[in-house]
Amino acid sequence: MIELLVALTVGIPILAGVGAWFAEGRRATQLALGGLAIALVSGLALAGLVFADGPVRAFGGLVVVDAFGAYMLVLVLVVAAIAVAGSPGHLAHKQAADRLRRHDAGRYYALLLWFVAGLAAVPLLDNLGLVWVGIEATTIVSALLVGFARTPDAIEAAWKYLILGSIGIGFALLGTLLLYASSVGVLGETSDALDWTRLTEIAPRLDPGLVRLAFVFALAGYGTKAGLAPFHTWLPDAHSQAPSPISALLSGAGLAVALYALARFHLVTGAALGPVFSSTLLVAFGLLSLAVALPFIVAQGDLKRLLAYSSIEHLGLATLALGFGGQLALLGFSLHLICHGLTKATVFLAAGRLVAERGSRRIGRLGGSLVRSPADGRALVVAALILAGLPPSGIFVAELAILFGGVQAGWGLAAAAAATILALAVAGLLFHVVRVSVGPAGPPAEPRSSGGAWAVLVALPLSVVVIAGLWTPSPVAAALEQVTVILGGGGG
Amino acid sequence: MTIDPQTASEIVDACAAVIVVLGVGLAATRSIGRSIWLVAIQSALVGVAAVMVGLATGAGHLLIGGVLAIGVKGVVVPLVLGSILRRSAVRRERHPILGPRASLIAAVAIVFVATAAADGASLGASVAASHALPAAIAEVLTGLLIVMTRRKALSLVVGLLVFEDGIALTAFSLTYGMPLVVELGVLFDLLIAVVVAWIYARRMLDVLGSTSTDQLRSLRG
Amino acid sequence: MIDPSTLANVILGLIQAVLTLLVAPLLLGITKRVKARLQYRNGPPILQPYRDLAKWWRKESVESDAASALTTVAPALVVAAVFVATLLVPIVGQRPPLEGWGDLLVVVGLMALGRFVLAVSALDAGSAFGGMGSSREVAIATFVEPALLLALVGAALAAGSTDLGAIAALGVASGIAWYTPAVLLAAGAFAIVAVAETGHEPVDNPDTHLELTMIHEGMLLEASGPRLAIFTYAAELKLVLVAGLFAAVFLPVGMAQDLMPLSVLVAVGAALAKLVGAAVVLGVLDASLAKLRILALPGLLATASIVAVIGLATRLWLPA
Amino acid sequence: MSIASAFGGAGSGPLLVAIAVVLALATVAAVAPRSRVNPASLSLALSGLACIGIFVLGVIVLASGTPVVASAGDVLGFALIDVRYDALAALFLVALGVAGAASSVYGIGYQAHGGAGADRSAAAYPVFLASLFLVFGADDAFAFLFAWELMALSSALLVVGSRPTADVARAGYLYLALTHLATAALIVAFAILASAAGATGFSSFGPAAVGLSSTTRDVLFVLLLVGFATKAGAIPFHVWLPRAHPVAPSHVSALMSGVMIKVGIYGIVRFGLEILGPGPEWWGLLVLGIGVASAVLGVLYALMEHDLKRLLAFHSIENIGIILIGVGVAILAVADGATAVAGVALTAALFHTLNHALFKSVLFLAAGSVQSAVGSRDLNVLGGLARAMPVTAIAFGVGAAAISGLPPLNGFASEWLTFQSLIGAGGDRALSLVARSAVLLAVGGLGLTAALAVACFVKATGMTFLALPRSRGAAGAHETGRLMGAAMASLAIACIAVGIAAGPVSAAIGAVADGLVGQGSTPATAIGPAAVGVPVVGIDAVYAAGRLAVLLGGIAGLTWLVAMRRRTTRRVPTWTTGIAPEPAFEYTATSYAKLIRLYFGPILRPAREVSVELHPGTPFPRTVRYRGEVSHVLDERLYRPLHRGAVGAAQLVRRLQSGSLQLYLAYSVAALIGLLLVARS
Repeated sequence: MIELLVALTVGIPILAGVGAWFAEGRRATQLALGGLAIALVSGLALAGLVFADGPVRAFGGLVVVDAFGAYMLVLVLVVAAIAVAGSPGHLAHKQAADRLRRHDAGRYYALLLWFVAGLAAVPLLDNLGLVWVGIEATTIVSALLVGFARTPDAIEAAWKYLILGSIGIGFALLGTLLLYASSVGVLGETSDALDWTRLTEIAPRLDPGLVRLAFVFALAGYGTKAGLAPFHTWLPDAHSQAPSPISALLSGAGLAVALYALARFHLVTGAALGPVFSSTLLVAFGLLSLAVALPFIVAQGDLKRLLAYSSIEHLGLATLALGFGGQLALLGFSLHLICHGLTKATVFLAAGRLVAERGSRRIGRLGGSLVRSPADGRALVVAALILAGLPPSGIFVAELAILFGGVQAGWGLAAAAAATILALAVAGLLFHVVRVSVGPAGPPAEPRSSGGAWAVLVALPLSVVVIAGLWTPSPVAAALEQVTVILGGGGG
Repeated sequence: MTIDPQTASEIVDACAAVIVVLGVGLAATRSIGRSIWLVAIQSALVGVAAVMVGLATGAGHLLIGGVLAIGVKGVVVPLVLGSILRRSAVRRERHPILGPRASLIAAVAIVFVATAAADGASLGASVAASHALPAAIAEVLTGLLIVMTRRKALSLVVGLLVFEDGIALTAFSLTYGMPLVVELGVLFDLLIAVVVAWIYARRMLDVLGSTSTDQLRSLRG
Repeated sequence: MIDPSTLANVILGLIQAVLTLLVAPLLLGITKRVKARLQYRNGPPILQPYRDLAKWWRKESVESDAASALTTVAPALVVAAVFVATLLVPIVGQRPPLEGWGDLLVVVGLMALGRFVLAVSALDAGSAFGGMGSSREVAIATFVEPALLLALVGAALAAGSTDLGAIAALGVASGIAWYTPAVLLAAGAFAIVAVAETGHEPVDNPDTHLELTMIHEGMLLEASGPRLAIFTYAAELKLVLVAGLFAAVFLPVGMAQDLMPLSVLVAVGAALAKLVGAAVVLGVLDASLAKLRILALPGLLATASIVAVIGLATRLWLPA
Repeated sequence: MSIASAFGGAGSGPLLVAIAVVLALATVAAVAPRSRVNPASLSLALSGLACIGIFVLGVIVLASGTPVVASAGDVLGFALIDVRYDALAALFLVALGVAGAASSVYGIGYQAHGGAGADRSAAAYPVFLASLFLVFGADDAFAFLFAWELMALSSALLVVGSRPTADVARAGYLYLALTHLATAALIVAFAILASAAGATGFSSFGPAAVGLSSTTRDVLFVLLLVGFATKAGAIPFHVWLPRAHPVAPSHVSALMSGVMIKVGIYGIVRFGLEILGPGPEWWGLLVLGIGVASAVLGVLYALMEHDLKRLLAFHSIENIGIILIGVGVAILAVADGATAVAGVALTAALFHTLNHALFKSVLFLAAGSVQSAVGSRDLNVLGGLARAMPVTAIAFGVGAAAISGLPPLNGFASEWLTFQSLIGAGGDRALSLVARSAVLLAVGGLGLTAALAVACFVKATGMTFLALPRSRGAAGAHETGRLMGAAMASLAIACIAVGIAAGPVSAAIGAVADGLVGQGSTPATAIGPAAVGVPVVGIDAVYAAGRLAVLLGGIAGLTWLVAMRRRTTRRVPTWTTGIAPEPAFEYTATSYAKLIRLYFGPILRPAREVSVELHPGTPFPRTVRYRGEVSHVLDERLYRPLHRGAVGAAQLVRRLQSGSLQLYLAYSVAALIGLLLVARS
């Protein structure tokens, strides 16, 4: 049963991708939607099982899914669903602008599906080495997607993403190696010496020196993928140049998955050395990311880059929460990550449509969008207000929980600094959003049919986030509880 | 045939020594073509070391991994890179950020730093820390040095490969390699990475007309 | 049978009310007469103000066709505010006629009420002079009111009460000891602002109708007939109010506490003497001082505030 | 927790539910499709109904003395709605109820009259009311911040409206951004208290706060003060207020000025005084200083305005200042254990809060009527409206007299109490000499404020309603709608009534205040014939508002009868030295304030430029243009440089993202080396 679900969740997208690669136009679209639908259903079912009756193992321990993994799986698949659902519109516009070659649609969907498969696989794997392989694979596939537009800027972004990503991920490999070395010292060269399940068990016996080094390298490596400053330099380029659905997936899920891997290292390290070492580093880099993102948000001229830096800010906050630890902050973390994923994916889609309609991504030329293209303008404003952490929204609750939890966990100053930076960032973000929505109007928009499907696609995730700020159904609450328990080191 | 671990580690050390020398050469040369073949040999040597150790310890996964490594990194990758080189007009690193002499000095310095670092590295008694570790660290650093000081896309890829070799060597020096699945995965990823790099290098040639990363500075702020 | 002290207060209050209402125009006459004499003129007869009032009262009322209903009601409001204020000040008796209805803050408030109504109604006709007078009045008041309050608060702190009856009583009781540095400085400050409040030199010239100089008269320019009469009477009454206030706080002598004929006579005499004295002093000032440039006034009036503050400081910081 | 289970014991539970339901309905109604009945009107009517309910609730709580408790909504185990309406909250509920009801009724006529808010953005109005309703009762940090932020968001939406101009959008943005910054301070403060208490409930904060170190308490006080003073619009945190309030629809402006900024006062009293309890003297001195500065500067800047609603907005700053003076004295006195004085001071503050809600609402509503009748808020094009719009004129006049602190209206009563508390504190030996000196200086400041307020409202009233109309629009104006008139009239009457009933009202408030400052059961303050005294260091003055009002009215009426009845009154053109009178002869708002502008030049630093254009070849001027403006010191010396500096710095930092791949790698490697050093050490 579990095997089947796992196979469907990861395998179907891969196969559908293969199919899409050779298909064209509508068929590719259908394959993509169909494949993802299956993956989504089976993935949610799997997650449901895990949340209902605890961790599951499959394929002889190759796959182990605990609550945290299931949570990540859900996050990835839901965001992926938004991205895929937003793709046809995107491609249609490219088609209209006739910037699309014969096979492009098929290739696009194929890569997208493989990207999703990679992201979905990572939280299912037990072996940290394979986790690394999965993340590296997503890096490479997404690198192809980032440069999909073939414009000079797109190529530049993709190239930087590829090089910086590979180097960063290389560091992560070194980290994995060091961890392996330390566990080999305890277990001998067994195949499960890199399984985080085993590692958490034997953590106290691991060589502290090696574990420290391992975590440091993992922080640098997965930190690069998660867009932690100062390893974030590729992110604004890639996220702003990629096709909007890809930006949505990268920002909404890609970063989160990298953070997931880092979190696993954090848990092992914490179990081995006690919480102080890794927590302190996480807090430090979370704060640094917040601080670095701020000026780029305040003085930003490019809408999609603005959103990218907002992602850096929010991932910084999530990392901060991870470092804070403690029931409250972790609860905030688990709520924040998924709410941010949903919102950011939606806002990237809206921004993409806006940019396509107005023919520019310069904030100065997007003015008056509320009038020029109301549907997308409204979506952008609402999503921005949510990202700003204004109620009612899950992000508002999550931020409060994180900040309160931080102070509770004894990180008073860090929390205070974070609160200030967040508020300033909101000031910056809203400033630009006001310019875009009601600022002096730029060039006229090509009116674009925003059908009911689009309305639903925008309204659904946003309303989910809003409701998350008003009421948490008890099963959801229970699920988040389990996640926090795991992140609290209470069990893996 | 069987070799006792002692000899195995000696072999690894020998390979490591050669690899270090090649690394210095890589840092110094300005000809991209030459650097491609140098890195190919280097990668192959890592593979050879793996095979030898595999024979020594009788660990099958090392044999397979090593052979594949020789095949992929020693043969396929150089061919791919070569094909781009043939397309591109410029085949020398004209104005590297760090001149050849300077990089030579830097490379040598790196070796010493690496040695010192490896001695100081508190890797614990758990690992039979062989002399390959300094070499590994040196290669990692050399790779970074190349990527940071070259302008041509190909040179960057070469640097990346050196970096990868360094990591692979680290794997040997710490623990005789990693579990097979991981090894294979790493190799596979590396291969795809190079292919993607190849794709983008081609696009650069098509769209920008050269593989120099100097034009890639329009995305700022 | 109501208790005698209340009865005494009621009767003394009635006496004060009648006295103030009767004597108000006289004071203006005295001031003008003194001023004229000092300028070697005959000047108008002392009772001239009464005649003026009677004359205006008989005239028909002429209003601007731009004016609203406010013009009609304003005079009544102003005079009511000022008169009620006088009833809160002990002038004849030692306790104010309306004891317990309001303290010195209420007196200041009622003055402000009168000023507000007068200044607004001056804008009603839309004449430039009205606006000028009105704007000057309120501008100067911004310096008068703080000084007034600070001065009175100085006395209130000395007496431990803002109730004028209590202040006066304490003043009478403590005799010469009443005049601590604090109280003296407060008196000085009050004296300065009193001139401004009553519209005499060097702040305002009650006799001029030159638009460059006039303040109070400017506001009355559009008033005629009975309205002019009432406004003028209110102004005269205000002099009584200010003088009485000064006397009650800083010169509490000879005030009656009971209905003994002698003490009542003394009280009335004392009250008259104080009021007339004030009128004379103002006359002397009118004659001897030139009007200050309107931009120079803040200097003078701020001095009052500073003096008052120094008074408070001496109270706080000097060993009692 | 379910809503049903929420009202254990509390008798007023059903009322609470009713209010919530009605407000919800109002929100829905606003977004409902346009049917026979205009959705916006329906929504506003429902909102008004809810406000009446809120008023009743407040009165019930005050009368019964038993708090009303409720909680609902559950996110991650935090109750988003967790309210406890005690006496203090009830006072603000009363203000909210009255101002809200009037504003809602007014709003119906206003938006029917073509005013703003006649579209979907009207949905924010009930939400705004609901958030105000919640924030006053919130009994839990999360619930409070939820209501607080919802209040900021909804009011910002109301300010911006659905089709904003660039300036309006900027105003709304500035407001939202600044209030959010202030919220950060609150979050940190609450977090500290919560972690000390181990719970987020306010009930647990008080005990926890006692145990904290004095440094922590100081930090907490400053954080809370910054957060709440910003919402209150006190100087120097006021920049958003004069921009946001004027551009909102007038019934919203009334609520924002009348009630919303009072949330700041509520917070300072609730947290600075009740929860933190007695602190060092400088807390009180700080608040007192802010109060005096806000009062004086606020009214000065108001005098310099000739935009009617901006003028009123600056007066909100002034009145917040007056309120803060009271609060400051209260904190000061509590610090030194002089609870009697503290009681008077706090009573004064709370009383003035209520009064300001009344007269500022009526003023804003009247200003709105003027705007929709004339089509402009510029005093220099208004004038002569008194005869065209009598109701508006009288309502505005009453409001003006009240806000100028003239007896016997409500404004005077609370200012009288404020003076009493100042004098009382100045004479109280329990306070340090420094404190007493500061307090006595504040007397001068308050006096100056009162005088300036008189000047400003003589100007505002005169320029708007008297003399000849200065524009065609003003000449053609006529009274706006019955509903609007009714709303204004009722508020004006309320001002008079509260002024006359100052005795009982202040006694009721005094009971609450004394409870907060720990003064004994006997109300420290009772003014009016009933009580013989204000036991503030023996100041046994009594202010009999009612009797004085009757006497004043009687004498005035009598005089009027005698003087004016059956008189022949001739109406002639105003005498303007012989020529036909024109509006051009009248004093303008600018010229009226000129003398004060010159007197206070050092503070206002006025700049004027006169450009004369001559008839060609003659010395005779064809046009003379005059431009005069005063500079707002804090805007120019503090905020503008701050903003410029921040953006400049950001621009500099952006250079780091230079586009050079090699440089980026250098960042990563440097960071990694740093990490390795950390790991090694």
